[in-house]
Amino acid sequence: MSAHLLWVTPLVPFAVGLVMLLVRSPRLLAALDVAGSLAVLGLTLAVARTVSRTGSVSALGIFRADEVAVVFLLLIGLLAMAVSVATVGWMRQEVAHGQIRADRLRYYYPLVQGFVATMLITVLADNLGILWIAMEGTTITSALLVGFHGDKNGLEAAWKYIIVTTIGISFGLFGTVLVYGAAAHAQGGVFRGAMNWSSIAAIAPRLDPGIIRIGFIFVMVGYGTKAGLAPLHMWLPDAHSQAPTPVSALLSGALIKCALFGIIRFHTIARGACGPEFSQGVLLIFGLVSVVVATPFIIVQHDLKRLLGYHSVEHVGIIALGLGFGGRLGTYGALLHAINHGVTKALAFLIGGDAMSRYNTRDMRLMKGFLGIAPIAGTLFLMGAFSLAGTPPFSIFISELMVIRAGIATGHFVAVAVFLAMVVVIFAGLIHHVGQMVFGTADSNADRGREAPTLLLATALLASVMVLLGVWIPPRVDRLLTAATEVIVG
Amino acid sequence: MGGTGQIAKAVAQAGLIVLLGPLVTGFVQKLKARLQCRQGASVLQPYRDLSKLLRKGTVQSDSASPFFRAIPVLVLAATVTAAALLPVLWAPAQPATLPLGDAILLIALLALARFLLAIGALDAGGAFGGMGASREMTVGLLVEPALMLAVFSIAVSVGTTDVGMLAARRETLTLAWQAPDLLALFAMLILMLAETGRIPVDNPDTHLELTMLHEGMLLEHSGPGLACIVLATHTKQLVTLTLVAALFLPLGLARGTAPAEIALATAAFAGKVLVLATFLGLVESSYAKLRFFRVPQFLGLGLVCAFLALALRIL
Amino acid sequence: MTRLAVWLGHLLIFAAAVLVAVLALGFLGGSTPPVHVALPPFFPFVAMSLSVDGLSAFFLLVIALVTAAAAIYAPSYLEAHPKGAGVLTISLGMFVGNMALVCCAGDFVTFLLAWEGMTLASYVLVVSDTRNDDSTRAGLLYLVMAHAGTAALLVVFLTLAERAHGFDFPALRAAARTLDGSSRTGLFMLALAGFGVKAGVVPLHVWLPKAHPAAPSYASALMSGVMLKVALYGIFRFSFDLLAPVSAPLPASWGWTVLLLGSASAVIGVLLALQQHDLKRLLAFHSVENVGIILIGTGLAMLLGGNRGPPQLATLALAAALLHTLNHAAFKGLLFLGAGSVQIRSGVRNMEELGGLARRMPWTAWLFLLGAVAISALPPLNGFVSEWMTFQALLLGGVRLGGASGLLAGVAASLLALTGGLAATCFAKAFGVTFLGRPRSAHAAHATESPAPMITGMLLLAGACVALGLAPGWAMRLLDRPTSELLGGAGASAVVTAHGPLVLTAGGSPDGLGATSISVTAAAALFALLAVGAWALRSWPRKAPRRLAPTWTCGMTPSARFDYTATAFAKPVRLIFAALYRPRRDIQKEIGPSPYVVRRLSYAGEVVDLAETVLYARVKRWITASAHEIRTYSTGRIHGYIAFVLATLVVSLLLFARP
Amino acid sequence: MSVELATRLIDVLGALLLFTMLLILAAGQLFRAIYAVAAQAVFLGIAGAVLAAATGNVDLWVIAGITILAKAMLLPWLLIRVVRRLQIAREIEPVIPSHVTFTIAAGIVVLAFHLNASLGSVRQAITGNALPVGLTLILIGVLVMASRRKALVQMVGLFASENGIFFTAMAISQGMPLIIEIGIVLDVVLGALVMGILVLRVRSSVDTDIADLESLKG
Repeated sequence: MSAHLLWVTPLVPFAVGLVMLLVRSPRLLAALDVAGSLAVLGLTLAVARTVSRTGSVSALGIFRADEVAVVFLLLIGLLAMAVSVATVGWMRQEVAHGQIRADRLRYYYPLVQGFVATMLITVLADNLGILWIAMEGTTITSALLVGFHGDKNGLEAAWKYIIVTTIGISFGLFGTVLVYGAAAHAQGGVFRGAMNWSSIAAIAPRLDPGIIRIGFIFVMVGYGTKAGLAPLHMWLPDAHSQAPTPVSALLSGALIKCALFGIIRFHTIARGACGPEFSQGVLLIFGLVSVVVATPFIIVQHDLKRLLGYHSVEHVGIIALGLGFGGRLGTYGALLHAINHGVTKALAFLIGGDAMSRYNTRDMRLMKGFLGIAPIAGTLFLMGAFSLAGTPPFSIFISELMVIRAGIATGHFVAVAVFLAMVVVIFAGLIHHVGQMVFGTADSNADRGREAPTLLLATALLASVMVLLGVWIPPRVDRLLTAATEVIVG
Repeated sequence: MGGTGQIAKAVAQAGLIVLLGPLVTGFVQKLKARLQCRQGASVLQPYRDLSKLLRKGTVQSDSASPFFRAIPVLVLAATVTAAALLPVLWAPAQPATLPLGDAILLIALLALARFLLAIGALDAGGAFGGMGASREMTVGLLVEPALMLAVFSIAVSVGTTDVGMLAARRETLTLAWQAPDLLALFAMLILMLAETGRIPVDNPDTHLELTMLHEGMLLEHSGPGLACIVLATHTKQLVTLTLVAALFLPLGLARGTAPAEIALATAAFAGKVLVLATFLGLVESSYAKLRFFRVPQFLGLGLVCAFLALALRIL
Repeated sequence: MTRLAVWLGHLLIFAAAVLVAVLALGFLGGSTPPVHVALPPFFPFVAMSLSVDGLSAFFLLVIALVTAAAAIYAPSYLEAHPKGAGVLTISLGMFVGNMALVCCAGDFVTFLLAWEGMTLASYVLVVSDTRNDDSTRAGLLYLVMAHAGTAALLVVFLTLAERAHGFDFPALRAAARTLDGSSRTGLFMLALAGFGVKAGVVPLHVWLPKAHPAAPSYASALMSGVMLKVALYGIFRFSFDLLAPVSAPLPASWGWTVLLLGSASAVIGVLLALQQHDLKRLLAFHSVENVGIILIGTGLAMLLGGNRGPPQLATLALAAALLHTLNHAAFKGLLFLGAGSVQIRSGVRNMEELGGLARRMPWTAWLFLLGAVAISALPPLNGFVSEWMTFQALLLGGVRLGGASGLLAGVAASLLALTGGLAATCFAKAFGVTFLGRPRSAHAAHATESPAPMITGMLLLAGACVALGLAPGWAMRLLDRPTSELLGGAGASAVVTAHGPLVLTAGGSPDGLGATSISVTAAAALFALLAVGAWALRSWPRKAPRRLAPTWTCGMTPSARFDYTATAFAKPVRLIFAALYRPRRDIQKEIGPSPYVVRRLSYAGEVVDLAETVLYARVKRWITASAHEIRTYSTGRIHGYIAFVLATLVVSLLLFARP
Repeated sequence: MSVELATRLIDVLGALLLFTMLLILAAGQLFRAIYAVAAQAVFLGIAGAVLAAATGNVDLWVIAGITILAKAMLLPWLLIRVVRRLQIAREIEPVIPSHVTFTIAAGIVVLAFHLNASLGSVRQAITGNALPVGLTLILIGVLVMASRRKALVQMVGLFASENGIFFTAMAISQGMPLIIEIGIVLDVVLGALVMGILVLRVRSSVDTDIADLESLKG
């Protein structure tokens, strides 16, 4: 039974999406959406429980759930749920403001469900080919969502997104092919499941290091493009800023992490084949570059969603840094940071979207006194901003602390120094922008309507997770992360 | 020697300074008059002025706060307390059992008096009080550090800032004068002029509003209040002279209470004060008052000398 | 409803403060061993704990003192300033609690979390007036600099933690033992920078005069009076305890740095304070000065400690620093509360618009005057005592050290003397212009005395100022444990009040000859007697009448326009130190038909904080400019995007493909 | 068919693929590029067939068939339809001058073979020069996308570089599992569809080429 969960989990949103195609009424669509994502969350929790009981599970020879997968699975489930709850209120607002025609909702919701489903497959796939197919699937579904508004900018963003990430993905495929070839060669011929990560990782030490190097570089660049590592990130602020807000939340919170998941899988193989230095070195460079490149764009950014997009680039960089510093601590920190950033960034995007539709602008200089017109959301947003900036008692501080500690432990003092400097500058920029937006007095034409309860519910949930992980890491989570670290570091 | 004895001596010396303060002023005025080929008033004139002021009634500014009346009293008290810290006739043989204070406290007390005076000047409102206060405080903030440094440069050589001990110790050292002492003395003489509010820093005789420093602050005081402040001024002048004397000419200080000793000490004290007062008079009648914004340069010289003295001592 | 909650909250804080004060006093008085409490594990990799020793207890006392006063004062202050009273109450509690936690932390994670919590809570207090852009900007600057400081601390802690394989202070101490000299000094400098930001050490002080005034006055009192001290606690903890070498004096470079920074902060702080018209800003700058004074003592203790000089000299210096810490908390708290009353009752903070308040708010006025005398280091109040000790330590230490270090001590002494004079001038101006003369605006003319609770809060601190000034022996006993913990040897009271509780003694003079002793108590008594006598003389029964008359203004009818303004009062100093102030003035003159008939004359002038203009403004400009520059490289063309991907691939293939 | 023969044939086909790639790179006209990429797909299919014959792997026959169907017929047809719908000028304007492009391409070829040379025994796992050729195809395909203005040319480049991947994938130990191949092809087709939709929508809403939009920056 428990093994079947693995293919049921992605099947549910697919089914829901298909059903939605037949539905007209917006209310019913919303209800289905929430129900579907609740089911997903439940299923992911079930999978997590199974894995925590019986270790890794696999099904149909192509699906497999180990602790690493569970970490990302839980993140996706949580975000899908929160986002779909928030969507209810948001969608009402959008339709009211005429941003979205009501009759197009029946394309929107199924696409989101499909998007979620593909992401689930990505993290549940054992077969690297399936992993790749699902990843490309996320690109296709989300590209349609990015361009959903159908205005010029939206289409431009969608085009850039699909083209650049498809190139990246094709690199990823090539890398996969090479690794597969190496594995097949090492075992002397093809065999069932030769493309499964579990079997390849098992024989990693026997793989030919030369070809694995090339393969890993291709995967790194390829999936790195999808993950938004600099300098492959340029599509990211465009896409994340143009997508409908809930989708931006999913893109930034979950999709990026899926790409990282892909990288992590190959990272493990590369560790086995060519020793830790190689892949860690690559990850370190990419991480550092991302943090450094993101900084200037953050401090001079005025478009709220672009700001958050560039900020995602920085945080992906931090995760890569954590993996690059390596060691149990660094990896643990990276995984924790993936969760923290996902939760916090989704929170920021959801409230940011609310603010944007309240002021009817994306320019933070024009949004003044958000705290005044939406006290609760404003407070949550401020908390989110502080968390993103890495101040305690919020979760991101803890994971950044671990990453830095790992860096110092492994003697990467220069990297740590650069990183800290950038963090301080980014802190300045971020808090400056957010302060501009939150404090002060709102001008008259801002929408002072009461805050949508569903939005508050969803964001409050995320905020509570954010704060909880900031002051206390529950033993279950700790066990999970430790086990995942073991899987990665081996 | 018991603590009570010391206190008694201290009070006695303070009383002596308070009593002789006006006389010194009188002497300087007389000297100036002579140098200007005038007859001049008697040396006792200051006493007469004081008694007259004490008998007069009071005219107080209607915009002043109740605190205004207390100021002259506090100023006088602070100055006299400072006087009590000086060795006039006696130099203590060993550390006191109930010590009163040292040079730092002395300077601080003088600063307190100046601070209160400035407050009082601002209290009445009106431009002259403010101007006087501002300028007096500015001079003060330049004089104070220099004064302290000069004292320190002496103190470090003997390891105490207690003026009495300093005097006694230096007397026993039979004035082993070195370069630092000369520098310090030079600084001290400059500062003395400023601290006693005399030309070239200030002019005690003028009452032309724009040139007043110290006098400007007294404009609104009258009658007994003014008397207290004037007395305080006299006292402060003599305190400054005595401090210089104690630091640089610690001669003939009495140890015990034998009449002969005391007589000798008194004579020595009179001699020292006479010398310094004459210096004041001579400078005052041979120099012109500096523009206020030239004063900092003048005092800066003192500051530099004092600092050099200290530096040389330490190195 | 909210009102009740606010009152209850503050009462709670007050009770807690009193409790902590009592416990701390008991601890400092007694000889109980340090307390160590393990906290439940919150995070993997970490075990958290609290531990209280003499130093912690002393700083807890400092915190408790001001907190108690602020807690009495705050509620009625908030009634006049109703916005977000609830939030303010909560954040006040968080703020104070976190400060206490920092002083009690037994490991670096607890320390860091409390440290950042303190920052955030105070930030909330600073930006509590969310409508005000200035306070928002001040809050931003504050946060950014605090964050940078924390980053520095983080590196120090983590580097130690790596060697220690643990986070609790004993482990870190043990790890620090194994450091070599250069890296030890490097870590110390980092820590000094990290704490220096919070302590407002020049040139890291720029945020302080902006942020402190922005908070509600009682919060400013806590920030200026206490939060800076928490940073100093960090410096003490690191220099004398955590990073100290096992059996050698602290490196001379540490003492030098601290002494120099202290002197610079003292002079520059007071010089800048002198030119402020905003009462609270002025007080904030004075905090920079006083931190400087404390650091002078600390640096000297570093130089003298560890048998470089006689032990009692080091103890004297450290005792001076610690005592001044307590004193400054008392009088700066008092002054800020006074300024708060002025602000809340009159509605303005700019002295130029005040004046004549002494007759309308007598209590506030006299208490403020007391604080002014204390902060100007004038006898017989507490400011003088600690500054006297500092002077003695500098003097005797200078002789004992000789050479360059001695000279440095001499320089510090002269700068300290200068600071005293400047401070007196500054407060003559502050008090005179604010409370005396005639009211210069309707605000001042209609101000009324503040309610009893606020006065009570001030009275508490005023009492502390007097007591600490007149009964030094009692204060010294509080310093026994900290001093002997940090320096070993006899405690402060054994050195400073060797000749009885009422006598201050500076021992350890070079040739062992008799030390200097003074008794502020006796001097004060004499002063009081003389004052009584003089008063008798002044108000001798005489027939001559006493009458009121307008102030003399050359015959014109006096008005507030005749009063000396703060700007005018500070002008001589502005001219003397023009090189530092870079003063700017522009005078607009409207002349009538003839050039000799001036219709209107308007004067505007300002002085700059060199650190701000030279350092920070440039850095900020540079960063923003380069950011804009870089931004121009991202043309939105997709071909560029693709090219970047291709280039990245090729480059990383070239870089990494071959082992 | 013997393995050596297959290897030689694969090398020949690789050369042909490279040649078509260069044709695409040099193409001055949209249709030429499209036909070239179609031809490339045909060669790819033939390569699949050769390998199938050499190894007797049934899956490879299927894969070859699918390749020819999808990549040599469906996608070009799609592209041509879009071009007709758009009614745009058929010239291909370069973003960077073509001689620069060619130099870069040459560099890429060198790099690919150099990397291949650096590999060890694992080279036997891949038939003939499939690896360097595939690498070259991929990179030059991306180069086309980066250096040509029209959106459709970018799609062509994308397909070309994917052909490279397929070529290598087939040559590696007789192809990947069938379902994977099918899934991949499916994705490629879907992706192409979405791109086509986007291009058309932009054309219909704002009358310009989607690849020329550059309002989002910084």
